[in-house]
Amino acid sequence: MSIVYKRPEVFTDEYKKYCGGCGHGIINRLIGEIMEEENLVDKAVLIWPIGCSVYADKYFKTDSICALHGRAPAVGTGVKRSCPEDLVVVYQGDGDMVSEGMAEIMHAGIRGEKFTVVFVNNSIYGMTGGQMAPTTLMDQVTTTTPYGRKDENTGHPVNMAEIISGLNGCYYSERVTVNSPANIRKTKAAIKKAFKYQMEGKGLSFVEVLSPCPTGWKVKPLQALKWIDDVVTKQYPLGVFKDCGQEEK
Amino acid sequence: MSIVYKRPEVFTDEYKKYCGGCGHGIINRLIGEIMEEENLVDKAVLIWPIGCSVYADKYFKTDSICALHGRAPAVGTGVKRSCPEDLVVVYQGDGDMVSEGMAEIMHAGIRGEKFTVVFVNNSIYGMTGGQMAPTTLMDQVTTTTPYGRKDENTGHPVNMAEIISGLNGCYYSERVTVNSPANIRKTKAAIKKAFKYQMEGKGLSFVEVLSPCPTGWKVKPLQALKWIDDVVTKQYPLGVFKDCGQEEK
Amino acid sequence: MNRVTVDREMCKECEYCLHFCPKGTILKKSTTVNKMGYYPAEAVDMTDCIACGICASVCPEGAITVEKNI
Amino acid sequence: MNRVTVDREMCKECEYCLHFCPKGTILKKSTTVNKMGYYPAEAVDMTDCIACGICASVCPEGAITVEKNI
Amino acid sequence: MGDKVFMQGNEAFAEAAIRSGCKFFFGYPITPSSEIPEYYAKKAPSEGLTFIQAETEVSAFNMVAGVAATGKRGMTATSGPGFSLGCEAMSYMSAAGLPSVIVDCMRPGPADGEILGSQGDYNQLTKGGGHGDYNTIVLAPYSVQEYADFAPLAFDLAEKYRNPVVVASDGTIAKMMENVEFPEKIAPKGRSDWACDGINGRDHYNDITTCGDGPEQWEKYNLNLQSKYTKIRENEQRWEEIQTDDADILIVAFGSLSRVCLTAMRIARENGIKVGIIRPITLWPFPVKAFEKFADKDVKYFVTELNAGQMVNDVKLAVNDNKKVEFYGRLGGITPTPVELYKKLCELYK
Amino acid sequence: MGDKVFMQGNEAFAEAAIRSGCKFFFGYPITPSSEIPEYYAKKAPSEGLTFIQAETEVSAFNMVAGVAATGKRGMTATSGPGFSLGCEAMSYMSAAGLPSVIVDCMRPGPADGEILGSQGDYNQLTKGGGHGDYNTIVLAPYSVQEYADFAPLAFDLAEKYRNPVVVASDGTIAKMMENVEFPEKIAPKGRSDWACDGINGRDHYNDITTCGDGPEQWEKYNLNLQSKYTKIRENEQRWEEIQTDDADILIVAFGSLSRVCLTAMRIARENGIKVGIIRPITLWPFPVKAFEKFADKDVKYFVTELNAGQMVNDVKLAVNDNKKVEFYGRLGGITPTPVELYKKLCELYK
Amino acid sequence: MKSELIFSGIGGQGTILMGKMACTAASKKGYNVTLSPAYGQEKRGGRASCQVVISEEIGSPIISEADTVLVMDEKSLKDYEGKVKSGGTLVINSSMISTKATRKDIKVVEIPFTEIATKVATAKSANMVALGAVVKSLDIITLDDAKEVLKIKMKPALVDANIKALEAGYNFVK
Amino acid sequence: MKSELIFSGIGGQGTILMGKMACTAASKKGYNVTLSPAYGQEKRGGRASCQVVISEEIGSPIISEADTVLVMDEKSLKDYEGKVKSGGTLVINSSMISTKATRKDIKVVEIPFTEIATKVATAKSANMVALGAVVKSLDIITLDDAKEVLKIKMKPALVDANIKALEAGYNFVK
Ligand SMILES: Cc1ncc(C[n+]2csc(CCOP(=O)(O)OP(=O)(O)O)c2C)c(N)n1
Ligand SMILES: Cc1ncc(C[n+]2csc(CCOP(=O)(O)OP(=O)(O)O)c2C)c(N)n1
Ligand code: SF4
Ligand code: SF4
Ligand code: SF4
Ligand code: SF4
Repeated sequence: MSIVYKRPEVFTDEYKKYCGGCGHGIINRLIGEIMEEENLVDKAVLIWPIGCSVYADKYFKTDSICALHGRAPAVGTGVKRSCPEDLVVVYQGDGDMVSEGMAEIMHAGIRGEKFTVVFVNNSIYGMTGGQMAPTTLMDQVTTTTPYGRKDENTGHPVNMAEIISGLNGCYYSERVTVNSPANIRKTKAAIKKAFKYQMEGKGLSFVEVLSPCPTGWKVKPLQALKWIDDVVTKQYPLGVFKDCGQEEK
Repeated sequence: MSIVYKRPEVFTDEYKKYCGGCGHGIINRLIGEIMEEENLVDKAVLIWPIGCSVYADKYFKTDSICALHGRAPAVGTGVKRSCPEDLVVVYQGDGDMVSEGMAEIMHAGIRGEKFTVVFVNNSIYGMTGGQMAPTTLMDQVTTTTPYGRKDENTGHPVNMAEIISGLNGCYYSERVTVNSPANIRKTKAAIKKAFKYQMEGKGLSFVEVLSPCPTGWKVKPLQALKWIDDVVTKQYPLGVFKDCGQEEK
Repeated sequence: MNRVTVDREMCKECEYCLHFCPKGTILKKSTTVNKMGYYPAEAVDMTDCIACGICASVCPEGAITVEKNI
Repeated sequence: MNRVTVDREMCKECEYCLHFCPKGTILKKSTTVNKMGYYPAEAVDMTDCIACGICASVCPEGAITVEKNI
Repeated sequence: MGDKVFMQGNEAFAEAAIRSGCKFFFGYPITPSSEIPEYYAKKAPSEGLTFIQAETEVSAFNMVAGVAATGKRGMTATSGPGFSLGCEAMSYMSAAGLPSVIVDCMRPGPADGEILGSQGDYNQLTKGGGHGDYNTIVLAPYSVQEYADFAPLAFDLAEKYRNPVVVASDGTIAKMMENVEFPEKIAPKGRSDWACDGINGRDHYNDITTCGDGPEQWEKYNLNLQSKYTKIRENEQRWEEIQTDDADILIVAFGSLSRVCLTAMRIARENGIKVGIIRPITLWPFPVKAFEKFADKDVKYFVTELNAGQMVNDVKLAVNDNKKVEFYGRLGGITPTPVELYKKLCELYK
Repeated sequence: MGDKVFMQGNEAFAEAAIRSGCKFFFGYPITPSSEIPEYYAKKAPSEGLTFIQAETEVSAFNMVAGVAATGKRGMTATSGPGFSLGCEAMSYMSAAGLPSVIVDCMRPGPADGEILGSQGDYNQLTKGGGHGDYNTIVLAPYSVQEYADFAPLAFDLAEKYRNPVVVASDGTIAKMMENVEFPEKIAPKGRSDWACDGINGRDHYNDITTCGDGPEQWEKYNLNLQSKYTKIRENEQRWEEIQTDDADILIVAFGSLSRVCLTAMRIARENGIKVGIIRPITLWPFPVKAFEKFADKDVKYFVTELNAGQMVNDVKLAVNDNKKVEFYGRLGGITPTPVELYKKLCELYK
Repeated sequence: MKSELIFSGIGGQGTILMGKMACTAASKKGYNVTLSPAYGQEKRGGRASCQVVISEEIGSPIISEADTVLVMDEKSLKDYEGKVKSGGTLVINSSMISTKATRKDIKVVEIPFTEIATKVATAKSANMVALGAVVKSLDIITLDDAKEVLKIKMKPALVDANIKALEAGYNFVK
Repeated sequence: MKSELIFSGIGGQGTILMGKMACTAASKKGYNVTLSPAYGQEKRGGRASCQVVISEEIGSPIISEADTVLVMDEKSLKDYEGKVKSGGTLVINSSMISTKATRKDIKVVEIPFTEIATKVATAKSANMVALGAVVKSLDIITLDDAKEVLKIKMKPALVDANIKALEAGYNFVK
């Protein structure tokens, strides 16, 4: 007998507060799997944002810090500078990063902080009930864009993986998604690579994950996965925007 | 007899607190000249930042608001949304914009606020006595980089005109300097164009001006002008990064 | 024989496992709710299961265990 | 004749006008300080002045007035 | 006044604000305040409103400052964490004399904490979250109707004194649904002579700055602010007295909790204890006048708050005898029941 | 202790902080605090320090939170406008029990105001600039020596109680130069059992969070915080009494202004007026104990501050009789002279 | 006259909607009504409850003891059984709650909302069955009042089925 | 013994440096010394002054009335003439100040610092001329004390010229 898949040991028994079908669950799981596979549990400090993933500290048997809304990169800077040998994971939502925390993430990129950012882009504010994020798609309906996002008040969606890749301090930037088994595999590979770069002492490693928020989008989970293919990836192309590890070869 | 040059009427008699040779003086003067030439004095609301230009409200006979450090684009958003017919000028230093106000300027760009930003990049904090700015050049000595700016703690200089030009809401972005009569002429033309676009109701118009800060750089004014040519423009190339008005033609 | 086990109380009825299972006969939705009010997925027929692990790999809850050759 | 006038109390001794004046004989630094302790520029010899206005265009203080054909 | 509508506190406030001519809303979502921006977003096209979701609360407060600087009515709404981020701007708007309105839907802190009702921001709102000597008028509604009534009042006071006004509701008042009546829409007022909306024909230019020009100038500037605060303290103390005439015990409570006290008072009176209520309506200026007429009477004060004891110090200062004042608080988002308060009261005064 | 060095307040503080093992500084320049980051920048290579100029104060405070969360000593320094931006983080660090040190070099607000000495942030620092019920220990030095001494003390207190500690200097103390003696460098301490520095062999994992899990849990969490504050109130009140024994008038003043009071007191005594001084050293916890032994004596209190009257309320609460307390304040960055204070004193008590 | 009600369950079960309908019915009759909702931090599957106070004068939105408490899930029963006034009514959704109430001084009504709803309409109408059962325990609101409100608040297409559910709940209680 | 001094001028004139040197000299002799600087918001051309208190016990850094006041520019004279203690000394930089002092109850010393400095050294040493003049008015610090400090604080190459300036200032005052 062999076990093909078993819930990672690094998870606690805590019931997860995510909605059914939420991408956070998948991404959390991948992080757990990688930490376990790569023997990083002992070295990890996970930094969680304010957003739907704020309770994730309760899901992992690792050191965890919940940062204030938008400030995870600042807290991560403090942690990583203090413990340069640790695996510091700065986990952020799109409201958290692109709106409240724009200054923090830009400057983490500018300084080239040597931690990994896992950026969960679900193009909406999940936790607070479905308001617009800067990443919300044009014409997307949210509680603060009830007639769809329009140029006039809110401008256009912001492509963070591209912007961050343009900063000198960024070592690696890739956009992935978790809407199919194959894409989930690629997401895992991307996060794994980011962790590897971090443990090698490279600059900022940044993984943007397009993630379904069925509740915020007001659709069934499977429809959410499809919407990622049909609409979300059109604004946010998947791919590697920078990989200094690759270039070095 | 004809008058070739006379101090614009729009200036008050207030003694300017700028140091001798400071670029702010030149840029302030150009703004005054343009407002007068284009008949915009009556329509202008100038928004000043915290920085060496904070007292500029006293130099102009126009409506002026001094914003908090970094927040001029937010205040500008309030003003321009309230008075869309006015000429709203958001004047910022590099510490003000690129450090304290990174979120504000990025989002003004993202939303495409219809005001003009005059960004005075002197690669240092003038008012507070010469600390590093995110725009400080590599190896530049400041009071907080006493051994020169190094990659490790501070990363690389940030090229705002380029970054802003990459945002959808930006209509016009150009970088100029004021270190020679010819360059001063070009700066005036750039700001004039920005004002024109604004009065036409276009999106964000952004003019980055490389500006001498002899005091912060600890050199004589004339050396400061030369340093702009020799060093500063190497990091910050002059030129137009976006001009939707041009493209439209 | 292979075995897929779904933790009934963890499942939140997203149907990802059902949808992505290449076979389609193995997992089904339960007809009764769990404590949180969801109709959880359950493995009903292991005959065709190839233990590919896809169901587990898409499950946001980590609710699924897949064993091969038990 | 043209005329360049420097407002003595406004000038802060940056020397931009002196430096960029295409003629070089018109402006000089004063030998006495103004109220703020600067040695201001002053127009000493208008003979060669072509009233190009360059001195005024570079002055951060707006301290210079240039008049043509007075 | 029109018909009564059964409405949520936040939505009623937003509707009332729109009717009172507030055409600009800048805000960042946060529970329990988000229905206010959402209401503005929904009504924007039909009412000709400007609604902008700001990138941060820091920006939202400064955008409001910008609108206020032009003399127009603008506001933001947030909760504790956001208000903390806005503290610098509160200090700024106060110094600059900008008539803005800020809603703080209090939730239990510190930090992100919980999202239910709380009064833990009392000190922050009344003693200045921000730096320096400044004060903002703080209105604390206790019903959906009063919440809505405070929208026009807040703007009127803000403009009267050229000072920011905070409406301090909480998770309970914000989410509570009650019947409410609205006033008619008011006509927009003209330009303000002091505002920076471009000269546009005005015979002078205006300047809004908060940067001092030497300590003498800045002391004078501050003294002007202080004399404004003195005037506000004289004119704008607001409170409600409920059955205080014959009372042996005066409950002091504000906002959502004062509602609970109403019922607790009735229970006490049914049980023969003479209880009355002083309900501060303005938290700043604190209604010290409310306490004056009891100075010589032998009454006890029972202060209850949804915090660890904040307003109680203002009561002590007003009463000028700590021994007369007892405190009971609940934390974390728990609001005590009327019976709980009644029992506590019995316990303390027996 | 080594030799005396003639040094500026801020630099002396920075040197003392380095000697007390604070290896991390994150900060954003602002007058009159900037010499602290500049000193760290200068010493970074030789002392193995980490100095990062943060993008904003918001970030600086949160970076400090990050270092504190790993159990290491870290700090930031700012002035009023920056502290206001840090208010959310203050609330957060307090809730999270993070032992950080924050220097506030007070300058005259509100808004950007002036850059000289001031005590206008008293309320902000002691009543919580941020939201919710929390408290931070606040130490107010009155000399360069004491400023330097407070660096190790601040870290010790922060770690003892797992609570942020604020060192509240001002434009005067910060820029003032005096002779100062430093203690020897202390050896860095080991890992903290509660800290999040990676498990790295520890037998448990650690979790720092300030998000409530229902009001019951969050009330309990708050009650724990409150009992910590009670303990601090009991143990850590600090003050200095100067010639109080025979005094008819007690001046109450802290920080730079208490220095002026020393000379004013001497002038008064030369003129036959028995004046003493109570100098609060901890602004929070406020030294109420200092006032206890005077409760039955017929002394008057003369409170003077570089603000419009902030600490005076804490004095009134401690004294429990407003009529015994007089206040005199200067604003805008003006510090009164000793003679000015003496005259005021005569005027009030004649 | 005064009536205090608590509706408690999991988000999505319609507890707030029921509260709103009770309020609307009562306020049509001239009462002061106050509904205070409480949500957990989860979006779906989180706690959702509300307290409804119907009275002649303005008073506490927070209830010391409720006349009627409706519990839709296990946790609600645990949290709110103690909240029922002695002599009051506890209505239990037995479709999701297997635990038994322990108090003897109150009237306990167990109803399988989902089963009944499925029978007379669809499972979605379970909350209307519940509302019917609650209304039965009240003096202030009659079944007809509830029907009136339902007609106003619901899409016409849904009215009939939901009225059936309402009646079924009402009639289930003896 | 106690001595209170004020040095005031424009940024760049070395007022703070003079204060520091006075402090160093006095603290070498065991006194408590406190120097409180004050700057305007301008970088160059702004106000720069300092108050120096030399005393046996710790006390106010803020001076009610100074024993000696040095003013380097017009505005300083205006601001600080009133600050001189009756019987104290006001030292005026007559190179930059044409206005006359009005008080009669104090000793007024007018010295053209720049001119003297240019004569004995260079214009840069004007502040040492000033310091010399101030020292003359003090009991606590002697000319030799000042020279000692100058030797420690200055680059060796500059010492001689500045000592000459110091002496010139000292000797100018009668
Ligand atoms: C300073 C501050 N502002 C606002 C909030 C309210 N808030 C909590 S989570 C959140 C947004 C969450 O959206 P996102 O970051 O996209 O994460 P998601 O919930 O979608 O995973 C907001 C605005 C807060 N807690 N603190
Ligand atoms: C919130 C806040 N932080 C810091 C400061 C202090 N401060 C004033 S101006 C300034 C920087 C000025 O530099 P820059 O923006 O580049 O303008 P410059 O003076 O060079 O023109 C700083 C940090 C402040 N006033 N407010
Ligand atoms: S609201 Fe969206 S992001 Fe939040 S838990 Fe639910 S599905 Fe996930
Ligand atoms: S410090 Fe620099 S930027 Fe500021 S006024 Fe002087 S030269 Fe200009
Ligand atoms: S993927 Fe997981 S949560 Fe979703 S239905 Fe399957 S077992 Fe349930
Ligand atoms: S350019 Fe202007 S300020 Fe500079 S030296 Fe000439 S006149 Fe003086």
